[in-house]
Amino acid sequence: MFQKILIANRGEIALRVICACKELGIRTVAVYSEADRHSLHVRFADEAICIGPARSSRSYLDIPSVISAAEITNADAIHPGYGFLSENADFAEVCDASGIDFIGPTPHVIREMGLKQRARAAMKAAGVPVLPGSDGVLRGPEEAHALADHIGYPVMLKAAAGGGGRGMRIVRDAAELESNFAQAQQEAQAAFSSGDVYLEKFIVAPRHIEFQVLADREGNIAVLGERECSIQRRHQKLIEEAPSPAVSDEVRSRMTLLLERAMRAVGYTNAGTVEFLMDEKGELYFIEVNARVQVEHPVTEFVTGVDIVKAQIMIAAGAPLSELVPQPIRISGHAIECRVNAEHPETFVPCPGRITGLNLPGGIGVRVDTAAYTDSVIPPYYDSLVAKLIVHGETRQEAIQRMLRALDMFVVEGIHTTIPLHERVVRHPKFAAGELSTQFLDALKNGG
Amino acid sequence: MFQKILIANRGEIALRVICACKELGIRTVAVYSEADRHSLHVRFADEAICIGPARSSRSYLDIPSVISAAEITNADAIHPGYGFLSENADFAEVCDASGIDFIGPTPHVIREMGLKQRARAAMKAAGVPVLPGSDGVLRGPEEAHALADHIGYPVMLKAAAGGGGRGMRIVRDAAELESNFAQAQQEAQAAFSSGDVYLEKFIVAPRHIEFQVLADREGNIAVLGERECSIQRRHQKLIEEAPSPAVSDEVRSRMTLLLERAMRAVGYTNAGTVEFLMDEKGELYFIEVNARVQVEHPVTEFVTGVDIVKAQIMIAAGAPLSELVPQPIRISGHAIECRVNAEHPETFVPCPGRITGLNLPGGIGVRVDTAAYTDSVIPPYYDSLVAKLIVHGETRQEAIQRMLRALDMFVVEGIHTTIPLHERVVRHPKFAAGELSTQFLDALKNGG
Amino acid sequence: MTLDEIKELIEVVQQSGVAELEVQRGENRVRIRRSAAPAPPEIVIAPAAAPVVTAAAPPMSPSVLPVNSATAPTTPAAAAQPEPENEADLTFVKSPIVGTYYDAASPGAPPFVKAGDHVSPGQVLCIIESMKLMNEIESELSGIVVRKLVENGKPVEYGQALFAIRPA
Amino acid sequence: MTLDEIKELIEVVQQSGVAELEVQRGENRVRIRRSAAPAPPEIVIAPAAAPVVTAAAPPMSPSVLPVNSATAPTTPAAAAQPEPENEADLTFVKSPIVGTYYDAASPGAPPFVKAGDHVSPGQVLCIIESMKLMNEIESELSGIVVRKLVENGKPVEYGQALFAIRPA
Repeated sequence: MFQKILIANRGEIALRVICACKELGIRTVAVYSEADRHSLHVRFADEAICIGPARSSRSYLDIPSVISAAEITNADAIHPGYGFLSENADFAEVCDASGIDFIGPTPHVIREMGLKQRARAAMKAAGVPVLPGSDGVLRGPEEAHALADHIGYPVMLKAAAGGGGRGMRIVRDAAELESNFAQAQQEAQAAFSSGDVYLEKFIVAPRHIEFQVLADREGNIAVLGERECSIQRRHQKLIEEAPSPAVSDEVRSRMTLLLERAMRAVGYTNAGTVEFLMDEKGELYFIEVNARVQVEHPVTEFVTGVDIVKAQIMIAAGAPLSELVPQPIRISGHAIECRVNAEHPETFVPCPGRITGLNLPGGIGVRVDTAAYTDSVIPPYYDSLVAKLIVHGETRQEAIQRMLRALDMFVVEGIHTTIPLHERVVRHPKFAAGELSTQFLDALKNGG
Repeated sequence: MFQKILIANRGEIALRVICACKELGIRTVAVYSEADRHSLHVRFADEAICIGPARSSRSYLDIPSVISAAEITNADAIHPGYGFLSENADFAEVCDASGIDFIGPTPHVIREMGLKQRARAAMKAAGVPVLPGSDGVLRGPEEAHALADHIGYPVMLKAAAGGGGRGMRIVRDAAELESNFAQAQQEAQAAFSSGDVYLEKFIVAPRHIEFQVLADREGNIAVLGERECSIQRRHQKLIEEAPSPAVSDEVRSRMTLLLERAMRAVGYTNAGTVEFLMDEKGELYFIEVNARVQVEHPVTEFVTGVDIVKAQIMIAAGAPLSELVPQPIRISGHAIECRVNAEHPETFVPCPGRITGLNLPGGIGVRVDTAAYTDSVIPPYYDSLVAKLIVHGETRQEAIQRMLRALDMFVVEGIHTTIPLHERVVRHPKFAAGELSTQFLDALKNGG
Repeated sequence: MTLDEIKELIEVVQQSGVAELEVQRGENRVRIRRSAAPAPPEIVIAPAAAPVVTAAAPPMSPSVLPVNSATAPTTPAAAAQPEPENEADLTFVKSPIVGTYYDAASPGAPPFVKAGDHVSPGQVLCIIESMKLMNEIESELSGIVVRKLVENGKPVEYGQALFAIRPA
Repeated sequence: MTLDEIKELIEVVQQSGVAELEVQRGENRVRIRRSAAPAPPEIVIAPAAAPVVTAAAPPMSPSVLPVNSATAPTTPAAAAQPEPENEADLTFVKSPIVGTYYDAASPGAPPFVKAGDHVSPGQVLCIIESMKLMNEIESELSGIVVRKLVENGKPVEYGQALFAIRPA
């Protein structure tokens, strides 16, 4: 078992890992930038090392600083959290080279999953449904034309090395194809220094469904059910829930079998999430694998009772899955998460600053993951997440009622937050009816 | 269903009821004394009425003020919480007379359960094991002598109308009996204006085990398993858990059947708790019924998934139990509660004052019920409860580890709290081993 | 520098008993000098005169915390808030109980007192009904009724200001 | 400068009994007047320099929050705290990276600099090893080394003070 773990992250996820370590009796090392000197992860870790200035490229993303911090504190493992270095295969390699256990998949798997086309091919090979599209990089506009005609419009052009919306272009008909192809290539080149683009069927109003996977080093795979994360703004998830109102037990068990086979085939280890789009007919299409713990992992923890972060650590330490998850996995009740961001609820303009007053909701069925406290400061340098508010109810309806009362009792003074937006969404009849899609928020904005 | 509920209480339990009402879509009225003007229950209720000065005899205990507040706000029901007027049969009667639903048992049942001997007789009649002792009030020292010889020493003398330790005397042998009898009578007279005393077998180091009951108005009874509350100081519970390490499934199901019969026999309705002592041999002996919601109800909510306060409201509104609790009731995982009081952890001297800094623990498996916030004041007029910290784990061991990390991350500045004591107890090998008794704390103090 | 920060600074000065505190933050500068004489108590008391339906005294930081819209007073609470102007020389008669306010002995009867009336100790000012009991509220001082603060038939809470009287 | 810091300053004034305390930090300036005996205001500035293993700057309110005993520095952090006396005229050379501090080119070799030495710009003061790389840290100014703040072979964090130099 590990003696000391360094947490290469900040904010609520750093605290989340500290909690898991404390419960496992493992000492912790926090790293922090000069902007985070007064952060709770610094306060509650056993040791804390300043690794650089506020700018993350020179602190949380600076591999030598993080590794040095691990070396001078004799940490024997590093938990990367999400974001920052969590899906950086090079970092995972340096950890190995430095004799430090990286808590996550192998560098090879991280790299493979990072290349969208490789991941897609691997899933397809294992029989996991993927979006109809080009098998790999397009050779040129002609190939795109032929393929689009075959699949049927609309189609989407995507950067092979990309993510986060950059290098993506929707093509509604053949006339638009040529120009969009050129633009997509340019954007891709600019953003990822690779002009490679591929083509996929475009689903107008899809649901976002993802499956949580845990895999040990003996090739045992557990699928902890799905999450629905359809409430998004520009590919940023705002509200997540488990189970999905759109996934039947039958679909869940079918996908579980498929994903067990697929993840074993790619040699996956530790925690990961397989993301899908669901079309109007309820068909699921693979989009990507996130080779790390997800922001929204708590909703799965709430309905399965499995501590995913503890499991990550135990798996990295060599524990078999059988000791970490019950078999069969039971999904009980319903969980919903709202990501409370320091943003204006209408304009989404980030609103960093000092929290002058704070009341966190509590009581039955409520979980809050946050690094905020009265007088804490949300710095402008990092993401704007203030807190994750997660609720559990025996039914989806109870979970919704509980979320509404928790949002009502969640007071943050001094900065704007997205709480009013969350209230608006969760109170919406379409949300109550489970009629979700990634277009939900736009429809809401347009008074839908 | 009720339109508006007045909460005749303060602090965390008032907030607890507000949460339940919000989730049920019922409007709330808070009542408060001048000392509680800045309390969260005032902030989060839909309406709030000042009913008197700080002294509870002139505010929270003043029946006319509470009833008037209900009348001027047109509340159609009153939830009494625990303490204050919660077990006051007269108050329940005035509510009825005023056409306001009292959320609790009938005045008759409250009165019966309040008379220890009546309650004892009722339980005995239903076949529930009771402590060997006098069937009712002792006629004099002679009867006491005969009975004590028959039962065997040590025995305890108790005030018939009493509670909370006053009028209680332990008698170790016949020589001590006479004098103690006289003293017990005097204390009883002074404390409860009735010198009636009775006699019971005295168990030196008992466990405190209690069973949570819900009963609807059709006579349906549900027993939601037990709680162990053996960690006490002078009859004040400090740490509670569910299930009890000392109660087997077999004992639990046997007691469940007995209590269903007994509570039906006494015509019990709404929520209640039946308290027992367990001797060294594991035998359970009835001590009393608490005809209200308990401070420690959250541990039962955590392991059964039943919202006890919501159930109280629904039952009072006429809902059948079948709609409120699953059948059969499943006990899953383990829950522990620590009562964080504003007291010096060594001397137990109350320490009211302003909370200058506060960090509530959160994250997986942690629930906090509190009315505290940064800059809030714990007034000297009421009980010293600051917060209830409740954790849930898949196993008792995980719950213990989780409680320790939560206590570690629970920061209260400006006042002393019992957090260090809780850490000491929960970290103790005997606690981990489940070797508990009401003498645990004294043994700890004496370096045990 | 927010109003709250300044308020807190003032509090700090008062509690600590320092003679003077000056704080400069870039552009902003605050200077607090402590005088022997305490601020007029009425200003402190004013917020205390809470409307029947209050939550007007929120936690965390009274001035900043958004007041839940659901807590809008159901009585003319604003009216119950004495205007600061002529605070100093006014005495407020407060309700000793929770109940319903009546300014006359019976419906249609003339009110016990009107604004401008002179009242003397022991004189009945109004009736507050609590649990079907009519409680007569008497004046404890001699003076002029400057303002009646509650409408006839409206609910009042404990400590709510009923009359503003200028002692005379 | 936060309210907590100001409160702290006032406490300091109270306890020390200084007549007046004025602290300037860049844009920010605090002045506290009272009336009693003297004590050095530098006390307040000291906490600025952080030890390698910190959490010495806790949240909520730096002055009150109990420092987790587990967070005891693993390096002689205390030593890294410059003595208040001759603060004002000293310049601190800080570590630009995280790593291990060496005050000589090789084990047994004489140290690059000793207390009392005069150093000039570009002169090597020490080596910090990070990921097997030896990074020479050079002086940026000309002056006298007043104090060496880290022991040979000890870990240092980013921004940690290594040398106290009096410009000359």
